Amino acid sequence: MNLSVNYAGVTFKNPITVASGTFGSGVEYSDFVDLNRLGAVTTKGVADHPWEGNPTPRIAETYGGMLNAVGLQNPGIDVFVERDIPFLKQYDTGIIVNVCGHSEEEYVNVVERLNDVDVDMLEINVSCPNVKEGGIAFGTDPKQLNHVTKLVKSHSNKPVVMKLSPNVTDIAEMARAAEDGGADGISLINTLTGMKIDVDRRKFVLANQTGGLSGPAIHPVAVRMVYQASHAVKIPVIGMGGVMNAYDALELILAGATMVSVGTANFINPNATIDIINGIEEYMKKNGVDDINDLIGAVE
Amino acid sequence: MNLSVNYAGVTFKNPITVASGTFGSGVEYSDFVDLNRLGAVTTKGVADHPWEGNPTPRIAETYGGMLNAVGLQNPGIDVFVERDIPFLKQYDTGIIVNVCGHSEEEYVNVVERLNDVDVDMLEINVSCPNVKEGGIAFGTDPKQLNHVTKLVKSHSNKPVVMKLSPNVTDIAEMARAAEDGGADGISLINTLTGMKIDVDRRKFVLANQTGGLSGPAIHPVAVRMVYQASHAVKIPVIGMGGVMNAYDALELILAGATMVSVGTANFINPNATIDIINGIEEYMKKNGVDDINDLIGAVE
Amino acid sequence: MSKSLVEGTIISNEPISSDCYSMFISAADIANAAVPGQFINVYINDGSKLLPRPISICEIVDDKVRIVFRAVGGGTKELATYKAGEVIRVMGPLGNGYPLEQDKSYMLIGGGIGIPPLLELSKRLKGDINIVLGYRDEIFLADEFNKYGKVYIASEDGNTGVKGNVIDAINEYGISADIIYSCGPTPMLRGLKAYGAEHNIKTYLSLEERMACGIGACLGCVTKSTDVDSHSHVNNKRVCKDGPVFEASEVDL
Amino acid sequence: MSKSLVEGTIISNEPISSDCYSMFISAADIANAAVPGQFINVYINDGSKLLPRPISICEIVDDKVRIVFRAVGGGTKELATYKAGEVIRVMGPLGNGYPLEQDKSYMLIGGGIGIPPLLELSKRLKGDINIVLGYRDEIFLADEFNKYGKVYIASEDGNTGVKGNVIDAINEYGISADIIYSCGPTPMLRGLKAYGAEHNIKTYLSLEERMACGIGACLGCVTKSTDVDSHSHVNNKRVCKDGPVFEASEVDL
Ligand SMILES: Cc1cc2nc3c(=O)[nH]c(=O)nc-3n(C[C@H](O)[C@H](O)[C@H](O)COP(=O)(O)OP(=O)(O)OC[C@H]3O[C@@H](n4cnc5c(N)ncnc54)[C@H](O)[C@@H]3O)c2cc1C
Ligand SMILES: Cc1cc2nc3c(=O)[nH]c(=O)nc-3n(C[C@H](O)[C@H](O)[C@H](O)COP(=O)(O)OP(=O)(O)OC[C@H]3O[C@@H](n4cnc5c(N)ncnc54)[C@H](O)[C@@H]3O)c2cc1C
Ligand SMILES: Cc1cc2nc3c(=O)[nH]c(=O)nc-3n(C[C@H](O)[C@H](O)[C@H](O)COP(=O)(O)O)c2cc1C
Ligand SMILES: Cc1cc2nc3c(=O)[nH]c(=O)nc-3n(C[C@H](O)[C@H](O)[C@H](O)COP(=O)(O)O)c2cc1C
Ligand code: FES
Ligand code: FES
Repeated sequence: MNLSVNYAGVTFKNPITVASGTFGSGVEYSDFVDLNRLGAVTTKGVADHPWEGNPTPRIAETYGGMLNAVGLQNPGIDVFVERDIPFLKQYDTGIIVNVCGHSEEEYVNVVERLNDVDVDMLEINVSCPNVKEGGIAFGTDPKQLNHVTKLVKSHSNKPVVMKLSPNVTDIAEMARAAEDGGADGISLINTLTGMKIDVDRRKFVLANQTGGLSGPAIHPVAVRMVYQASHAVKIPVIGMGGVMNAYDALELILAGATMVSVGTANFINPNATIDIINGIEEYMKKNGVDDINDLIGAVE
Repeated sequence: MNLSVNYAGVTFKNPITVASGTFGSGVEYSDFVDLNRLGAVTTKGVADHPWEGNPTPRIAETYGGMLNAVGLQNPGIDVFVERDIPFLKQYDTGIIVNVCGHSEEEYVNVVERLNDVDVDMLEINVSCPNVKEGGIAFGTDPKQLNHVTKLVKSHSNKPVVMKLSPNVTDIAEMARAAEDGGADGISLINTLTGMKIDVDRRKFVLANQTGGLSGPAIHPVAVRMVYQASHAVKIPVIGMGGVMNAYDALELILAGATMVSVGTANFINPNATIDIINGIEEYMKKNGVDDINDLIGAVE
Repeated sequence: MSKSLVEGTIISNEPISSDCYSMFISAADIANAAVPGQFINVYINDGSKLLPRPISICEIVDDKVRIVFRAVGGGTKELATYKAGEVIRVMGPLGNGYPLEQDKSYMLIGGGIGIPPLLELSKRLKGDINIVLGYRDEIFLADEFNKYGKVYIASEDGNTGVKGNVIDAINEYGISADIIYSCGPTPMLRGLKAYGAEHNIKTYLSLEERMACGIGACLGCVTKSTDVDSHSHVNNKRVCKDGPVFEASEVDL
Repeated sequence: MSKSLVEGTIISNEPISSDCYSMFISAADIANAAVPGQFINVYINDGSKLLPRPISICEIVDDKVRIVFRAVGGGTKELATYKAGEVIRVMGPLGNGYPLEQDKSYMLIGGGIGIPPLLELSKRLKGDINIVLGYRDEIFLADEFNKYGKVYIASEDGNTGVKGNVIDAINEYGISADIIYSCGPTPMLRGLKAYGAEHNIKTYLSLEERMACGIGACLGCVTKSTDVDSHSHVNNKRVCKDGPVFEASEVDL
């Protein structure tokens, strides 16, 4: 039975990775999860210098989901390369580095810095809804997305995955803009922009007012967008959004995803990734599927 | 204590109405709900001729939400005017007629037919995601929205509320497009487009493949969009999306909605509307709020 | 106003096969108003599952309704764990139920989890009652039908009764009747519709469809009707309100 | 690997005030590893509430952990309904806990629902233990502290002890100590930070923040730190991992 997938020329032992920002660089979750079992670890978004992120509260629970407005707090690329990469290198797992920036220049600084670092792939976050200075514009305007894709590609020697925002009218158009810009893959969905109000205090629950909605509540939107995006382009797709169990992950694979990221589920069950990998194996056994690749996009 | 609101020149006894399509024309729910207590009944979308709607399955449950692909089945405006309006006229409640169409001409036919009918307001559904022939385009392109708004306004003698789709990059732009077109109000959100796949059968759960996501799962998106839209325009807003209880309704009011529609909640609790009206009254009592209008947009 | 939404106390909840459960719920308003073939909407306590589960009324005993359900998905599996004394929200009775045409000869034909609603029906009919029950493998509820009519069994694995489906049993035993009342999977109902038409037997089918409201408001649960329906004005009938029982000729399966 | 995620059996769950509950959970792995001031993540069974609720460990008794919680919102209200014998998922022990500096004089200062974690702490300290408990109105848990130290009470309504807050009680009774261990609402902690600085008393504060992961991965729960933090490389510390207990001078409340 084969679970390994080839994504943009890189072989991962199985299609399951974690969603950026929900797993740090894996250190904390290594108490619960054998990182060797993961197809890859996708790390928290990293910028060219340390970011403070947003004021607190940064987290709010919603019905079947949650809002976060962490605001891409990160220690900067230097610390990341010196501390987090060596940690991950101890394990037999893929490494996908999620990159964020306030400006095109900042993206370029990070990806150039990573050219000499032994990681498998880059995931470019052009869709974080919590960064006011930029990010979101790259993620919602096809022209800007196309441009930043070209730029990143021209400065990087790694496969580049563009991470798309779901807060757009036409996800297929965004997928094509990334593909035309030379992206080696796309990943989606990032969080849907949401808001929560404390009715008793008549105040916003999050200091940032808006936050990104994640968790099982958004899963049907993720399935739809993965389906639409993967049918719009030839490059492979990493699907994510509300994956809680093997069934949810398989939905995204059947919709067209080659790999699947598990995000919010880690908070609810720190073993979620392992349970999902085991569940996919069981499903394949039960249904006589020898190769996971036979399931990619196999919905009728 | 005042619960009545003035919306686009019409006075409603309280801000609570039902979301189009979830309550029929009220006949079925009148077994459970005293329709006299509702601010208004918003009726199921009606077209200029009967529509068959989509094949079944039309309904799928999702985590904290549901997908529907009813496809705007309706008996056509003639039956509606002869059967459903007289039924509603027996009650002391407002009547908001939701209108759908495949083309501009069809919208015009319906609103003209309603010029002689004694209803309070029209809500124009330009955002149904299930009608392939049109609808959705009016709802996701600001120019088309502006145009259809002007057209409907020029053929109607009633206050016209444009119902916006959440499946757009910039809801504020859509709200402004409706306002510029002369809309008397806007309502939002319609459903988010989603998809569900039956992993065991490797088939789409809905015959229509995609469906509209509603229910508490989408509430944080509704709050955000109501906030953004109501801050972008001067015309009043009807807020909806995942309202399950008085607290959820008050969130939308604090975000900027003058009225609130209750949709999917009716399926889970047929008394939802009444419970919500009672709950708002309790909240006002407890917090010494004399006039519901003091809460509209009152989040800080 | 015959429909009610009530908090029903579970009186008992017992397995009657490897995956089927029999539950008695105390719900006087529903029990008093219900007729055979109607169903109730059962709300699952877990908040992630919003929509009610439509389950046929299997029996009405005093102020209790009995349901028999198969634990197939998340909702029914959760329902299977509920214990006597726990409270669940139920709404009903919903739908039309079987028209009771008395003093005739009948075939009550049930397939799998379509069997339960026939039990209350078999108690209410007066006449010559033939009960044909089709199973995949495991038999449940069959013995309870014995006192109300003559029971014939078909099983796909052939371990009990005729090997095959209900039509195989009808043929094998040469059963005939004035009226067919049936409930079961769509292929079976399609077969019975053809069988009834061929043999000129009035045939009632109880259908299933995905539902949201359960009371006719959302138009989620329609089935194709042969003629333009007087309510919808298109060729759609609502399974939850106009059905779940239809005369076979009314619907286009 | 000292943290575990376990299915804990509820041994008891009793109200100890109009809205506070005391729950014992059998969870040996957590009980064996825990120190005072740490917390556990309690998962709510209802699927609509996804995030775990962080609740301080109030006591560790053999293989059981005790929590005392106030039913304030949906999650804790549901928790209040769980009965002995039911099973809940809990993860822990989480966070750093109070550094135990022995053979000193202490003030253990708790405000409202910040009081519970001080109970296990009061059992573990050796030295002169002064316990200052601040309440709004209803008193709970206070009697259980008596055997571990001298208890002083402040209540906002003045019905018990000093009318006012914990600082009013400290002043009123002229309490002093080498070390302050505290837990409670932010305004109280801010007051204690100032008080400690003014009187040159080493002050430990246990903070609260909205959390998602509870183990330091998501960066949801940070608090402003005085200096650049060695992990985050910005002026943020994670309450769930670097805390919840901080030396007052470390954080900028
Ligand atoms: C009128 C009517 C009467 C029924 N009577 C019985 C009965 O007596 N005993 C019994 O065991 N089952 C009966 N069913 C089927 C029963 O409703 C489904 O098995 C049940 O809803 C499955 O829920 P789940 O959460 O376990 O499955 P899931 O697949 O997790 O359910 C997901 C969603 O799909 C819906 N759904 C899934 N299967 C069906 C189905 N077959 N029909 C309608 N909706 C479905 C659920 O209600 C839910 O909204 C009846 C259905 C109808 C329409
Ligand atoms: C380290 C730590 C220790 C705690 N110890 C205790 C204790 O021993 N006893 C006790 O009663 N309470 C304690 N709390 C507070 C407790 O976590 C909240 O009261 C609880 O999460 C409220 O959940 P809810 O569902 O009832 O409220 P809701 O308001 O419905 O919760 C919604 C969301 O907000 C979060 N939230 C709400 N209030 C708080 C809060 N004050 N702090 C952190 N998150 C919050 C919830 O966890 C949930 O994610 C502690 C909090 C922290 C951070
Ligand atoms: C707390 C939190 C932090 C996140 N941080 C990042 C990030 O740094 N970079 C990024 O591209 N996405 C980030 N995301 C988005 C997730 O990677 C993912 O796209 C989204 O949460 C949907 O998946 P889920 O529903 O499985 O969580 C974050 C999400 C959460 C909940
Ligand atoms: C079954 C169903 C049918 C609907 N039909 C219509 C419709 O005819 N016209 C319309 O404008 N919106 C329709 N909607 C959208 C709702 O009016 C509402 O905008 C949406 O469901 C969000 O609100 P809710 O989460 O409270 O249901 C329908 C929604 C559902 C669930
Ligand atoms: S389920 Fe709503 S009309 Fe039948
Ligand atoms: S809650 Fe995730 S870092 Fe603290």
